Amino acid sequence: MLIFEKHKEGRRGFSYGVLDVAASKALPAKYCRAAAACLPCLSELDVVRHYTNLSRLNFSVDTNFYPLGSCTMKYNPKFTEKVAGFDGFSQLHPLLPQLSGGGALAQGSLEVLYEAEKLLCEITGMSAFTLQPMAGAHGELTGVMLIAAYHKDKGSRRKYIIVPDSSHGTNPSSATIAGYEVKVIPTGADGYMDLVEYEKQLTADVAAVMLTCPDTLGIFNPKIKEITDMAHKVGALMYYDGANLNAMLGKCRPGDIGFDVVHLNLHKTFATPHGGGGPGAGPVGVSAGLVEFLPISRVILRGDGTYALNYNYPKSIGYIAPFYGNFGVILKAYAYILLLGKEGLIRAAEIAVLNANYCQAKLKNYYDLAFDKKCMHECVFSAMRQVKNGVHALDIAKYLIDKGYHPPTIYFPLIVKEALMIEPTETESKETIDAFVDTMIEIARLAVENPLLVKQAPVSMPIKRLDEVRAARQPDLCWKP
Amino acid sequence: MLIFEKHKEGRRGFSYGVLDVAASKALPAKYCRAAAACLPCLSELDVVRHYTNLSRLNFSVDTNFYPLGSCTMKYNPKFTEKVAGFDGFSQLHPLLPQLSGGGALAQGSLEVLYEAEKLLCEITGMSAFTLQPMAGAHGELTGVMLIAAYHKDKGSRRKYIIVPDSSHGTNPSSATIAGYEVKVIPTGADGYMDLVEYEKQLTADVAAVMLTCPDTLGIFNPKIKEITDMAHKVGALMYYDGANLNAMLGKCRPGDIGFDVVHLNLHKTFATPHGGGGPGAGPVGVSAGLVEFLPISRVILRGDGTYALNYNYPKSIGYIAPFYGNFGVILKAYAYILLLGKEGLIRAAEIAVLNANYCQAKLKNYYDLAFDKKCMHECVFSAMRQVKNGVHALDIAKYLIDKGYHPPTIYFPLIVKEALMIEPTETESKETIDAFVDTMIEIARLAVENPLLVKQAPVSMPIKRLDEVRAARQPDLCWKP
Amino acid sequence: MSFIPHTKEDIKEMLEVIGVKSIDELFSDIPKALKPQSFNIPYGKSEFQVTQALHNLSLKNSTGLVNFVGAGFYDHFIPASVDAIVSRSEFYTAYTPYQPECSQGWLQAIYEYQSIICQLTGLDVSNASLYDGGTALFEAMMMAIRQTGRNKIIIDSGVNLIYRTMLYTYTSNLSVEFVEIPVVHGQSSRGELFKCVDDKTAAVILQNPNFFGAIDDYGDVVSRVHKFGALAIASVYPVSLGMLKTPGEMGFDIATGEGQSLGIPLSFGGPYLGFMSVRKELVRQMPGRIVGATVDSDGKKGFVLTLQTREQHIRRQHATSNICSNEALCALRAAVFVSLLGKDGLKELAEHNYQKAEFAKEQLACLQGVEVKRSSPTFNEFTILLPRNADKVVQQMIEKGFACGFPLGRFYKGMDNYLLIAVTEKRTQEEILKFVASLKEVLAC
Amino acid sequence: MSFIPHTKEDIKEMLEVIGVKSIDELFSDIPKALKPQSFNIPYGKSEFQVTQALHNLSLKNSTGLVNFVGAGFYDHFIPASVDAIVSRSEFYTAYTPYQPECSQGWLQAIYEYQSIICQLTGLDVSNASLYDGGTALFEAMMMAIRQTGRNKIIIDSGVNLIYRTMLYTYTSNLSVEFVEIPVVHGQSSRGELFKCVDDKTAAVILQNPNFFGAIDDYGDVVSRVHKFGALAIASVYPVSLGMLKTPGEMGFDIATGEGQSLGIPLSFGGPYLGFMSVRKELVRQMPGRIVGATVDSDGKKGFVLTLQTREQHIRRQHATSNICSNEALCALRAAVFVSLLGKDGLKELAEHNYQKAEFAKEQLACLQGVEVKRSSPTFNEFTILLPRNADKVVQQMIEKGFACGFPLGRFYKGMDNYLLIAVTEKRTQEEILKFVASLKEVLAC
Ligand SMILES: Cc1ncc(COP(=O)(O)O)c(C=O)c1O
Ligand SMILES: Cc1ncc(COP(=O)(O)O)c(C=O)c1O
Repeated sequence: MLIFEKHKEGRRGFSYGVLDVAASKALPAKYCRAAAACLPCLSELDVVRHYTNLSRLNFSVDTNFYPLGSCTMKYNPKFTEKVAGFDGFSQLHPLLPQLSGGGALAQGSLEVLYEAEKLLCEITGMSAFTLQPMAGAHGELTGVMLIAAYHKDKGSRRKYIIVPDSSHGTNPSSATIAGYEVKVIPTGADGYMDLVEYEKQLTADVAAVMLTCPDTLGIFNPKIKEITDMAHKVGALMYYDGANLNAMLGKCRPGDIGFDVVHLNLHKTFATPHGGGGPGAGPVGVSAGLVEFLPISRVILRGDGTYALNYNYPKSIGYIAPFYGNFGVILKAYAYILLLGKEGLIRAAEIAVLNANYCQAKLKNYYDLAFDKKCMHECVFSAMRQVKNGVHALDIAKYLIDKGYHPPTIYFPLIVKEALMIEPTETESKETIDAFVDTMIEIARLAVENPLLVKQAPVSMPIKRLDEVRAARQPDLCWKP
Repeated sequence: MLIFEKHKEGRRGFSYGVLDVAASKALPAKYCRAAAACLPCLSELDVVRHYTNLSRLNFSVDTNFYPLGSCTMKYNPKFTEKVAGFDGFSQLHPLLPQLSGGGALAQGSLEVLYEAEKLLCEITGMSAFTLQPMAGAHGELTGVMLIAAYHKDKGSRRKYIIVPDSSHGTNPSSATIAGYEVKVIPTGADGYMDLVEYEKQLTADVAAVMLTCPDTLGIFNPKIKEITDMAHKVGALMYYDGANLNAMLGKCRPGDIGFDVVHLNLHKTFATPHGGGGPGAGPVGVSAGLVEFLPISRVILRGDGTYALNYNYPKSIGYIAPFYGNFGVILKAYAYILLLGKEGLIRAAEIAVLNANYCQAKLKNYYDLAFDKKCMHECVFSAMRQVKNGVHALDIAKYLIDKGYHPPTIYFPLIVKEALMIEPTETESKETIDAFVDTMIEIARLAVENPLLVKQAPVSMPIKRLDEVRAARQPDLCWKP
Repeated sequence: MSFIPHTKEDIKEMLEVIGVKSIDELFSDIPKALKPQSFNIPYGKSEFQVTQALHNLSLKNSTGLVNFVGAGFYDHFIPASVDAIVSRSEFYTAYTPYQPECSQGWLQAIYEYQSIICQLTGLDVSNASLYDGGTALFEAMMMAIRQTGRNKIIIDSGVNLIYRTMLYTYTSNLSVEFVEIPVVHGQSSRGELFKCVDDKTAAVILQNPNFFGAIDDYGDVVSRVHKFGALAIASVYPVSLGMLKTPGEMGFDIATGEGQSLGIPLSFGGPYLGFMSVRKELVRQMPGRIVGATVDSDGKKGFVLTLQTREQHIRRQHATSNICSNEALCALRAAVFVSLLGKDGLKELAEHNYQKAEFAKEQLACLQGVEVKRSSPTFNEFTILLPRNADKVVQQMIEKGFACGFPLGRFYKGMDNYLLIAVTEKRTQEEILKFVASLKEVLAC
Repeated sequence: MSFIPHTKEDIKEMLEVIGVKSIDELFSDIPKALKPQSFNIPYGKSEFQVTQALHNLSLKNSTGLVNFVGAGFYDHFIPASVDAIVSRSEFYTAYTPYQPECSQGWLQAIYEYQSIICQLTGLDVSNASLYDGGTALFEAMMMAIRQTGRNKIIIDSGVNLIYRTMLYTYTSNLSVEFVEIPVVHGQSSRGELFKCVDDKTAAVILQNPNFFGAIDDYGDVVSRVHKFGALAIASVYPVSLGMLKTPGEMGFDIATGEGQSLGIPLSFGGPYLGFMSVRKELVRQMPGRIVGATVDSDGKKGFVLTLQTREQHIRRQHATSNICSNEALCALRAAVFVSLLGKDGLKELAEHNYQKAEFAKEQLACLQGVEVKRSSPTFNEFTILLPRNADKVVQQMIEKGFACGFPLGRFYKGMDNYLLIAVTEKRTQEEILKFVASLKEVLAC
């Protein structure tokens, strides 16, 4: 039942009490809305009960194993929520440090930003970071704009950005929105980007090459350095999509490989909660040559040990966010990095990779591997074998729901037919993975012995499969009075 | 699955990090436990997931209508949780104000205690309160001890305490534990305490009469003043069990009736959460003649406007709690009273009584009323009519669970056969009560048409009815390695 | 401290299953030459140590000032129940509801959020959220450009300069022609505006209340804009919509704005909430996720992500936007906040903001040398002209415990003596009077 | 602000159904004469006003001091996940799990709590919680009196005086004979003790570590007590059981204690957690609720409240105790806290407490005129003898930012110069050294 359908005229869930100033004349009617918005009127209890019960209809990391590939659904430490809730952080107005004499009012938050940037530089091997991008895709857009600014500054006019066909949709999309045309490189039979085609496409008018490393197949390309050098040879820049950085912590740094621009997803690698779709944070790191183009403001440490906002970067691309990024998210990631520390970050990468390979090893006899290779933080299977019996990746996903598992990412990457992309993350125990694997094996068996059972799933949820076609054909996108 | 069964040797959910002082020699073995306690070893995620999923197996006020009679399961405002969590309150060591010069360290909390006591005095019409009792029953014990101290001080030796047969079990139990013998007065056919029998039992060696008002049948006894006067005539004191005060807020004060000792349940009337069984708070108020016997310490306001702990009450019964009571609970109740204010408290009583009478009116044709009278905050039915078809109060309760309702209190008060005690509270809407009533009516119908269906309930829960006999006959009270 | 459950035995068994000797072997695809040249991260700490350290840092921020700074981001009260709901694990540790059957709670909540945004703005459809008010405005502008096939954007200089700057940044590599309309007496100059609108115009962008706090009725502008087949885009402040004429009522095609004022903490600039609602004709141009209602195989009502063919994960370089993760949890905050207030509560909130600002105006108007700008009505923010440079005044007021407003000189040439003052429902009469008194003292010396 | 959903129409309709004209009519059973003689409660306030006011009050408490005060109530770190779990609505807004089918989460959690208490104390059965350590000790004493039919209680003066005072209060109207055993060199005097134990003795009550922080092995006492058919009761500090010999190992019949140290905030004295565990022979004498495992009609394992025939709601005046509401949510805190630490974490916690206290001892021993009492080993608390009245020293130390300990003179005659110092895992080396340095300064002048 919609909260609007629980509305009762005259009910109040919250009151601001009596106005403590003498009321002046009302605003002229011509400026006022004709009718009040039709908003639901409920008691506080009924609002709390409504949303509490809604929450109980969701799977989540705290309640279910959530091996959603490419999303790194690791445990979100509770203490980071507490830290982000400290009044000193949560109640600070972002404009305070921009007031003359206001710098002193935000030293704590400015220090967080400054120190977080330093840590991310060291983790990735980049020269500087902007923490402003509010998600990975926003980081991509920012990164591509930096690339454009770089080339413009060099006076070179380039119109293409290269992405492999395995790339995440945001990559080509971000490239386009920043004003570039996209060249797509196919993936070879060996699971790596086709180097012949790559060389062919890598013309002098290519501005940058966007890669995910390890790529979206969960594979680390041993030729990554060659690929990078080739691009640099034609004056193109290398963009690193850091969505999969979890596998690389302390193992390999994009900066050392030669990437020029890097975005991170703090809500993946650094354990900030995904919040049902966001907020995230997508800081962008750059190599020395691109630092001068970073968005303003930037946080600097002054000689007297105080922190300040600096706007004086004539070549900066300008503002990409209203302020300093999703501070609350950055703060949680910063706390997480401090807690884990060097050894903890390295261990996270190692165990994430161990879990994924273990999963892959245990399932490879039952499902077709997209490419039979050692994987990094995630493994990608294809349900083609099951499709022979009419059981699709989607069916497998739905059956997993009945068993209390959030399904893996399905149908991505697009180059893998019937893809099942499994990312266990390092915070899940062997027991959890074993139980999940057993369920997957049971499904493989059922696909042969009783496919209908799988295709009927889910049967244990409040609702069965939904009619998505109808949703798109006859859009019902909001409640109407 | 028990958390112990999720144990994995060597796993860590929490670490204190490296010891930052030089370790001295270990404690001699003779003082040390031979083997470490067999405690479960899990990761933080697995502990969080375990308890989060356990929580999802409970009904609660935030998720279900919870008309548990005599428990006043009203909405627990969220802001009181926030207030109790303020560091200044939650991290204060109770001994600080007892250090010389420490009084200044706890002025905020002492003010809360002082002001809360003043408010409770005004709400009940009593002269003073001790906030120390940690629940209602603890308040009863404290109250009866005060009564004993009073009589001892007067040099009168009395050995009996009178309770009606409708009283809550804690009343006679508290009386006994305080060293008294209990006389029980039957309830008359009219639903009121049998006054003839009362007069007979009200001998000169009766120390006190313990009453709940409105009583556990949800009925206000119009003769309450006469009853009180009769007791006073023989020198007995009147004890008011305030569990049902919610109906009386601003409508009638025990102090004005002539009660000498009163306990309140802050977790009922003043909306502090029941926490799955506690903690609660059971402050005890007394009339002028008993103030000098109250437990120490007491909070006083000094001439200079500061608050202090005073221990100098020679006739005090002493310590009944280690400190000042369940401060965190008292604080929430204080916040609640400030928020509602005079008009809000009165309104709470009015609507609580309205909801109960509405419920009673709508159901009286389908279930036998224990006593057909106007009720106060709760109404008591008997399932005897349904028992004719083999459907007991217990069965009705279980069927309600299937429909998403927490059952009413059943089989209490003991004097009502197959009792169903319904207390909706004022925070539940008419819609909620209507839906509940419809379900109750449906059950009444099913009891006739299809009793088996009711007797099989619940069927929608993770478990069916449990074997309580086996639980008591073959006690399995803790996990064993 | 790390959050890894693996014991030595676990690792040993798993390596055996995989068929490698060591964890290092799993990383053998990484060429030696690419091993990190450095990784100087401090060693791990305990939860207590980190919590303590960051608590101390938080104390280095001063949130004790009585706040009159707004400029598009406001100090509103957040009911405790809003925090209670968003801290439900099943909300904040879930991700995008790609799998509807195990995400109905989220999907319904977003559907309700979308409905609330539509109700507030008076438009037909809303998406599931965007990053913030600035990026939302950028997306709206791009929609207009795609929809009209034109590239001239007319933007009022009453639009928050932060947002205008963002638009310029995002389009620096695109061919978009901007025309800025001056603000006269705090309002958008109709003369200028009407001169510029033509059949090359993709959209006109206006803000209400504008950056100076001035309320306007843009109905006339919108009809003029529509005459030329261009779109009208409004950037609005949601709390003000408890009182003010809606974008829908004025005929706007697209409304966007910053949702921070709807139960989201200031949190030093983020996470915030970009919202967008449009006329239904534009829905297939809309960026971001959208939740729709449908039925399951038993005909039972349910919710799903829909119209996904607009999105990057399907359309890739042809998508309407590159957005993937959005600000769902902030959208939930807004939904809970508005549901809690309800129709009357939101009205009351707007009323309190309006009245307290009016009260502050009156008080300030009595101050020697202070001129309160009243050429047009305002909502909860307004500008005053000081006898001297506002920067210094702000500085002196900080010492007196007040963040007394935003000095307009920072954004607008020649306005060094102007101060932008916001008064929300949190400001008590006592605070306002103290504020005025302190300002008087400051100006006196 | 009130939380009432009723509209005027609701009330009108409901009154009609009930068949009365007004709400007042519903209260007509209350005689006019009994209407309140006064009800002067301030008018209601908004959530913002109350929250603000109480936040300001909270700032009037100083929690900034570095804390070395224990005396039975300790400043331990509470992991954030403990707070997260107990703030789950389904836990804290539920009540006693009388209806097992819709309370399995609570019932299992309590069963796990009971199991944890048994593991910590080395005894067979635990109840679901009591109010606090003092009332738990009183209940234990009453158990012994019922069980033995005797009324002589021998209690060591090393038992927290707060608890002894509580026992005396509770029994003032009962005929219980108390004998106090003096503490010699910080430990219970065996000579005295053995002299007093006889066949009239119901129980001997001891505390470990005792109030002075001294650790003892009471094995000898217990066997002596048992010779006379009396019960041995231990009051213990759960964190210390990560290291110390358990009541079970020493042969005690009943263990009780204050569970505050297991993840429960100091919160100015409550709510806390009274725990109790006993030998299985005593289970039917045990007070309070008990959860047991059983099976449902399908043979599936589940949990219920059991052995309720001990309890007041059934046995009334014959019940083993009058307790009804207990401290379930605090018990849940303890269960989550201990589960999170696990076997090794609890050991580590105990170890850190022990070592830091030992470190502090060594540092203090170097101070001119300070004598550290070392006659017996201690856990995380110990006594020092100062050259002058401890009260004044405490006062001066407060000015230096330290709550430096509890002056024993307050509880024990002739100990005016003694200070009881607690050092938990939260105290850093730096804090300890600063503390010692400050004490040095204070003693110097
Ligand atoms: C490989 C890859 N790149 C980019 C993104 C976009 O990141 P965000 O959702 O934070 O915008 C994702 C998110 O799933 C991703 O998996
Ligand atoms: C009438 C009555 N008296 C006393 C009590 C005991 O109160 P508590 O559970 O707080 O000890 C109750 C609790 O249910 C009750 O209903």
